[in-house]
Amino acid sequence: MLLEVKNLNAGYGYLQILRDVSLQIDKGEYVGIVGPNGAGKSTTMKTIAGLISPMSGSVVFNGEDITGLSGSAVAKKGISFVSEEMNLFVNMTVQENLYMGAYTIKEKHLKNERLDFVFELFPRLAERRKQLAGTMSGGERKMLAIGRGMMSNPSLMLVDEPSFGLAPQLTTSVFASLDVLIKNGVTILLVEQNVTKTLAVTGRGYVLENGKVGLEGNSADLAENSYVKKVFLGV
Amino acid sequence: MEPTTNDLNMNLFDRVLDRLCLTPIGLAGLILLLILPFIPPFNQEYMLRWLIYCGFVAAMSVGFDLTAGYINIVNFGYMAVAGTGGYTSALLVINAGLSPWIAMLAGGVSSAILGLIIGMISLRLRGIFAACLSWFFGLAVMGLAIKMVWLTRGPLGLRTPRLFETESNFPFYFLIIILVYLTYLVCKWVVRSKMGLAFQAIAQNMDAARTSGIDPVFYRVFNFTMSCAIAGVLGGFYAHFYGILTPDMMHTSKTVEILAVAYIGGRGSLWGGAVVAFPFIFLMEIVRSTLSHLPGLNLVIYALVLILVMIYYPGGFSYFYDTHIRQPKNRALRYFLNGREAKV
Amino acid sequence: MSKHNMSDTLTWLKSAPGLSIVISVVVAVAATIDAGPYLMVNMVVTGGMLALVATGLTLMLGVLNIPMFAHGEYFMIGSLTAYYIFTPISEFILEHPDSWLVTFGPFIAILGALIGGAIAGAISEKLVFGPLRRRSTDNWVMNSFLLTVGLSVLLVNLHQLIFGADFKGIVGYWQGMPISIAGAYISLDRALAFIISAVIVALFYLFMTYTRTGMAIRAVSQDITGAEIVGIDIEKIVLLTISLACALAAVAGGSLLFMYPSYPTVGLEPLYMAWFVVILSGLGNILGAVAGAFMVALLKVITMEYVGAGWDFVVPSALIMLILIFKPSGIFGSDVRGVLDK
Amino acid sequence: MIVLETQNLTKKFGGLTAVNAVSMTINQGDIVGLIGPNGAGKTTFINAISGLNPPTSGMVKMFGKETTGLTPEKMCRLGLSRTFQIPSPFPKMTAIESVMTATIFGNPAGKITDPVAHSREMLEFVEFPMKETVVAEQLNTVQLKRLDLARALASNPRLLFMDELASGLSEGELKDIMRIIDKISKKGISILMIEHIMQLIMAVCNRLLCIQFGTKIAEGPTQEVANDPKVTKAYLGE
Amino acid sequence: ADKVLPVGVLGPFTGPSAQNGKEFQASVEMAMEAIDYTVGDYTIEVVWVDSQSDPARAASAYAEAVEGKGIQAGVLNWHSSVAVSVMDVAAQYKVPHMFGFGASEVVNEKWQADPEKYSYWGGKGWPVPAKLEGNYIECINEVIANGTWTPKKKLAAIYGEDTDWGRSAGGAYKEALLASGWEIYSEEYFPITQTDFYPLLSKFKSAGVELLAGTSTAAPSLTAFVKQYAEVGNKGVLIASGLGWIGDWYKMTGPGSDYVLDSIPQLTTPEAKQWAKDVKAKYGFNPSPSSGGLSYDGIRMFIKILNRAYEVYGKLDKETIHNIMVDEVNTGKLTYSKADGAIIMNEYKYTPETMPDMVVGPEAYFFPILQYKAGKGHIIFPEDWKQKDFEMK
Ligand SMILES: Nc1ncnc2c1ncn2[C@@H]1O[C@H](COP(=O)(O)OP(=O)(O)OP(=O)(O)O)[C@@H](O)[C@H]1O
Ligand SMILES: Nc1ncnc2c1ncn2[C@@H]1O[C@H](COP(=O)(O)OP(=O)(O)OP(=O)(O)O)[C@@H](O)[C@H]1O
Ligand SMILES: CC(C)C[C@H](N)C(=O)O
Ligand SMILES: [Mg+2]
Ligand SMILES: [Mg+2]
Repeated sequence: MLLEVKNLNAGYGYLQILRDVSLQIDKGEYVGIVGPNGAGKSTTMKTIAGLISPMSGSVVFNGEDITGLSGSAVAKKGISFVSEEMNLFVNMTVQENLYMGAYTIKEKHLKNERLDFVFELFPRLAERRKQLAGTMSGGERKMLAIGRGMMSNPSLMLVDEPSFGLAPQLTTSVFASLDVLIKNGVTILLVEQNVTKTLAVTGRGYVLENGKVGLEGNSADLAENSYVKKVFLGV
Repeated sequence: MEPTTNDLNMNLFDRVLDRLCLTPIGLAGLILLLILPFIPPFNQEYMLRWLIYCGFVAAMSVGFDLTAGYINIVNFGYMAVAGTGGYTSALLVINAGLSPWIAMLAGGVSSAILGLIIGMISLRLRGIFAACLSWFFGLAVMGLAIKMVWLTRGPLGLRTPRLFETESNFPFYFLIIILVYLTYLVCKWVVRSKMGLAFQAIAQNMDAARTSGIDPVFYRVFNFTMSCAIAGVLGGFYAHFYGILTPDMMHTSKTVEILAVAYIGGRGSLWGGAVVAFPFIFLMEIVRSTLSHLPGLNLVIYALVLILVMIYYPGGFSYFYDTHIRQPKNRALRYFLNGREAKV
Repeated sequence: MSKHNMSDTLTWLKSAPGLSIVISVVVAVAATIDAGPYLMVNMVVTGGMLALVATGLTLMLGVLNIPMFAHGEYFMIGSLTAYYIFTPISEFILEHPDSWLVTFGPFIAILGALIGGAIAGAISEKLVFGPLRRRSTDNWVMNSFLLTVGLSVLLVNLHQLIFGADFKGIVGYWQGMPISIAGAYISLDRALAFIISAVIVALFYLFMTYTRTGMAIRAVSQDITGAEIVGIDIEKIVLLTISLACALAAVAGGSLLFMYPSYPTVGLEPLYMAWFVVILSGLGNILGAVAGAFMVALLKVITMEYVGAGWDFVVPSALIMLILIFKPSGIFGSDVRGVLDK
Repeated sequence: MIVLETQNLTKKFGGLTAVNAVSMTINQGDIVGLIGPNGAGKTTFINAISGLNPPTSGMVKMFGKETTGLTPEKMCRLGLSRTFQIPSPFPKMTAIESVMTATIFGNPAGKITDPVAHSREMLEFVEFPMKETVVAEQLNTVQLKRLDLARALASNPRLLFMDELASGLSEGELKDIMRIIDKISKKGISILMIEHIMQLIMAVCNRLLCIQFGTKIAEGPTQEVANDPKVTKAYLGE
Repeated sequence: ADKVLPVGVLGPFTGPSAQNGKEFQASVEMAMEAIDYTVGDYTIEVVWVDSQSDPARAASAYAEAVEGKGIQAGVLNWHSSVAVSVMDVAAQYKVPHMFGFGASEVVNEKWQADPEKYSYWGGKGWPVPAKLEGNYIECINEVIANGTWTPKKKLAAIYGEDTDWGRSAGGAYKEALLASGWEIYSEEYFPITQTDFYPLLSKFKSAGVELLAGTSTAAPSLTAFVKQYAEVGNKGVLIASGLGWIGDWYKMTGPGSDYVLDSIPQLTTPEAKQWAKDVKAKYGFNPSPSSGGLSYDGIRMFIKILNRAYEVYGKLDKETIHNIMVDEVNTGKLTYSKADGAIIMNEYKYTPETMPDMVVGPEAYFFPILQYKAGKGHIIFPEDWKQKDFEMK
């Protein structure tokens, strides 16, 4: 098992959001989390990524307990997080942002390899490599954030709402690039509002509601689940 | 914007208090301040002198908070602005024979003009940039006061006639207490009105404020002008109380003193700084005067308090009061602390 | 190709940085011709020193969003350290005029100032900034600003309490005849102070631009969460940054001890000047800060020459305000809105 | 009646032409969808009209009057409101206070007698899911967008710009937003909306404007534009 | 002795002139220890009033000392600007104050405008600059006349701290210079804390200024000025009035002070030399005759006044002390001289004609002109006291 989250409780200050959330992800899996707004999907990801320290529970990655480690320590273990807010370095160029994504990689040539890989995935970024990230459009930034997340050659990628604000064409290409990553052996945990889409691309899924895991199972099964259909698809 | 209480079933006392922006405890505090100079040991002249300085800082911190707490710009040249008011007032009395009372108001006008200018030129600047601009402005004004020796006598010091022809500090004390309260009242009225809402809106999000129809130019400039006018009048008081002005009064370190009190008192409350100034500055004066062989010790303590407050309680005293003291169970006590509460 | 370059140069010339640099150079040259080469020398030397203090300030402001009001106090710490290191050295030199310390003693003192500043910075981070950062949720810029105000008052008065209020100065670092450049005399102390500052600023620039750690510092300055996500150890970078910034100020204080004796408020003037520079040149740009430092130095020198002694606050600050009205983000400031806008 | 008209509106950032000579019109009652790839210049286009980032050249005419380069606050009082792509709240204000700013300052003086009631009405109108006393900084993105919308409506606009209001909504929530847009339109407010969710666009817009690299590539009735091969190629993908 | 007499000692204990404050403090402590802090059956309580070199702060601190500590009399003071403001406070509270060093005309004019009111501001410890500062120019003129120095052109400049003292001394130089045919290039007054003079000095140099005359009471400022004067390669004559006002100036100027002119009284008597040794032993610095020395004489003269008041009235308070000041000191009846143990001047004596100044002259109160070399001063003027001839660089 690559990632095992057990009975995670977390929140902001005194405000508890997650209640006993447990997840398991195997190596190479493509797992999705769906749920209504405010369910705690992003909070789950932030906790795994070490940006929030949990109140209780544990996160085990590659057999190693990483509960409560700082964000940078988690990143060094090989987890990369593409946040909803993107958190780009606005006064650095596209290329510098990408290089920073490979901060944990020390060898120059490996960095450049990753850079080429990302530029191949997102030619738009290659075109704009000298532009400051802060002057890019919302969608361009999203691409950059994903690209930066790929730079460290992570074994697990946490991707929060990649299609948020993306044009349909780009949405398609972002999902396609995630597919490429899966094929390259990367494990992905995906959070996405678009339930149909998520359940269509992922292999397994969790439904999160009010900070609790409601349902879990094969994505295909979930898509057929009447509760899911009723609540999320409005059918 | 605070809900204005037009509650008709309030009794007359509560209504008057509400108009005067006071709570029963506030009124009690004000009365305490007014009888303080008759209670030993505070009836001694030198203690009164300290208390007057406390009052000056209190009033200044209220005016300062109008800008810092409401439009989120630290006017780092605030004492320079006050100094301009003081010099204007002093020079008018000395050279034009004006009565100090009228001159004080003229000082307010001159500072208001300065505020207008600072407000205008800092318009496009935000946050720390605007603070720096007002700071540089203050430095420049101080520099002028230093160099225009023919007018201000520069560092040589300008003697100014005192407001009351007496050695006693009593009348000055009552005057400054009145000024503290008036400053508070006027500022409170303004922030209670719809202007207060506009101030907060432009402070928190300029773009959203503008697209909601708020003209930032007007409100920012108005705020600056008003807060500076207050400083000007108070500067006049300063000049005609101490009887001497040097550009040193305009120094940044003096602004720092005001700013520290305003922040320890609690930003955006108006009353916090005024309340904190009295005990705090007073204690500092005691330390300074009793431990005079350790010059600077009072400032060390002062700085430590500021640092600790900023780290552990950045909301300052007013935040502490609002969260921990304001809402006791006992109803009488609650009334005492809050006055008649508006039904929301 | 060359035509392209031409038009690029033209746009640059018309931009704020181009315009102000060109004007500054022209003014400097004209004034030098008018008054004499000493004016240029004074400008260059003052500018070099200012650059040192100002880059430290930009670093604090740009990376950590701390509008450092206590920066002058690290200058003071530097000069104090240098004073206490150099005084015994100079006494030793008096007795042993042939010792190697004659040449290297001053460097030891200045190095001591650098280390002293770095340590003081690290201590401040551990005792003051760190706790604030861990507790503060919002309003960081203003709160940290006030914190540094408190820190400044604290350090000034601690100096006064512990070391007294008198001026602790030295005769000079290096003995020997002043160097003459085109009839303008410049003492060894001043020349070396300039060289030291130039070398340090250059090293610092290279560090920030090309090293991994330097890049990490810049990344932290722009998005802390983002930096954490990519694996940068924030605590380490912050500690490093504060130490660096303070060390820069302190080394300036140390190398200028011959001119600014150490006393409690010696840091005020460098602080003002450094803020002039930072605001004038805009944030987060080391080269900009360096250029700005020379501009402010020019303003100061010109004021002294043509207006008179004691005006060197009024005229430069008035001019800087004027420039700010037209270019609110500073001459070299980037148009991207940073955290400071909030 | 023509509510808004732009002629050759252009906005440059240094060397980059983000909006290139776009001319378009919005008629009374229209719900116009503004679509285009990421970075096409959509946000820049509405910023240029609403005054946040004045245009480099070209002309804007609103309700028959030329309004090129007017400040956002003037535009607001003339009847133009907008929401932001990246939610832009007053972080320390409560929901009701945020809406009251626009109620009080966005309307020509004296029109609204009871600002509190009006603001409350606006929050209800957009089906704001939280208590009115919640402080804005505690809201999530989607809730903030609702609040933003309530604020935009509070100044009683005649024309409303919405920048990616529906991003991040689940299919179920899209239904709510469609209903709200419908209600807005029924109030007689003309709408220009930037959106990437085609499902929504197709359902509510009667006209579409598509731009790419800052240049208009299509304008017209929804179906027509959506089927335009240029648009398909540039935006929708196969 | 159970009666207590609080006495205020006004001085710049912190701020740019803190070194002088230190010297004051040492003098007062030594003089007081010598009498065991007693006069008659009174214990003297010393109240330090810190002027911080700022008139406004000084006035405030003084008023507070009167109101809070109840000081009955005050003594000493360093700056003219401070004197101008504290005079009013003393008059307001009717507290007699003696021996302030605030020297300039502004003080005298103010005093003379209302001698009644300002009778509380007793005899000054330093005469107006015109009475002594003119000596420099007289000395220079002699030097030029006898051919030791031939300036290329008679171009002079004046500098000084921006205080009443600096300006008033500047005025004295100007008058004397113009009177002897010099042309004045410019007058520059700078803040008391300034220590960077390179631009200013370079400007003087390039203008070809031959004689630079000025003063500052702040040691850091003046020592920096002197040092930098040499560094930028000025070749003319520098008058740095006040360089020697702290004993340890050479530690801060080094050889830069060679050939500089200053006017400082000398420690000639054995008592004086002993005193200097004692200070060094006890406080660790070399006192300056003009600062520590004069203040030592000042406080001792003040003690003499207290004793006299006690003798006459049997009681010490502000009135009795004031009475003695007016009746005996200001009239020249009570003086303080070498016979009483004065270490610096021959005699401190006030007369109604000279008030608030003392009698000035070689037999009473006088400063010779010195030229420094290698950290030592040698009297070059007046003729009778001369130790060495003026030397050109
Ligand atoms: N910094 C914060 N402080 C306090 N509460 C927060 C904070 N961030 C989020 N919340 C609250 O936590 C809850 C869960 O938020 P979270 O962002 O995890 O939801 P989500 O499932 O990702 O929703 P969305 O689909 O809107 O992204 C929400 O109610 C939100 O209001
Ligand atoms: N201030 C600026 N400086 C420089 N370039 C800018 C600036 N603002 C926007 N741009 C550029 O202008 C182009 C248009 O940006 P805009 O934000 O209008 O795109 P958009 O159509 O709204 O895209 P999205 O759908 O991704 O939000 C982009 O390439 C962007 O990088
Ligand atoms: C030489 C001095 C002690 C004179 C005194 N400082 C003054 O201001 O007048
Ligand atoms: Mg989320
Ligand atoms: Mg956009």
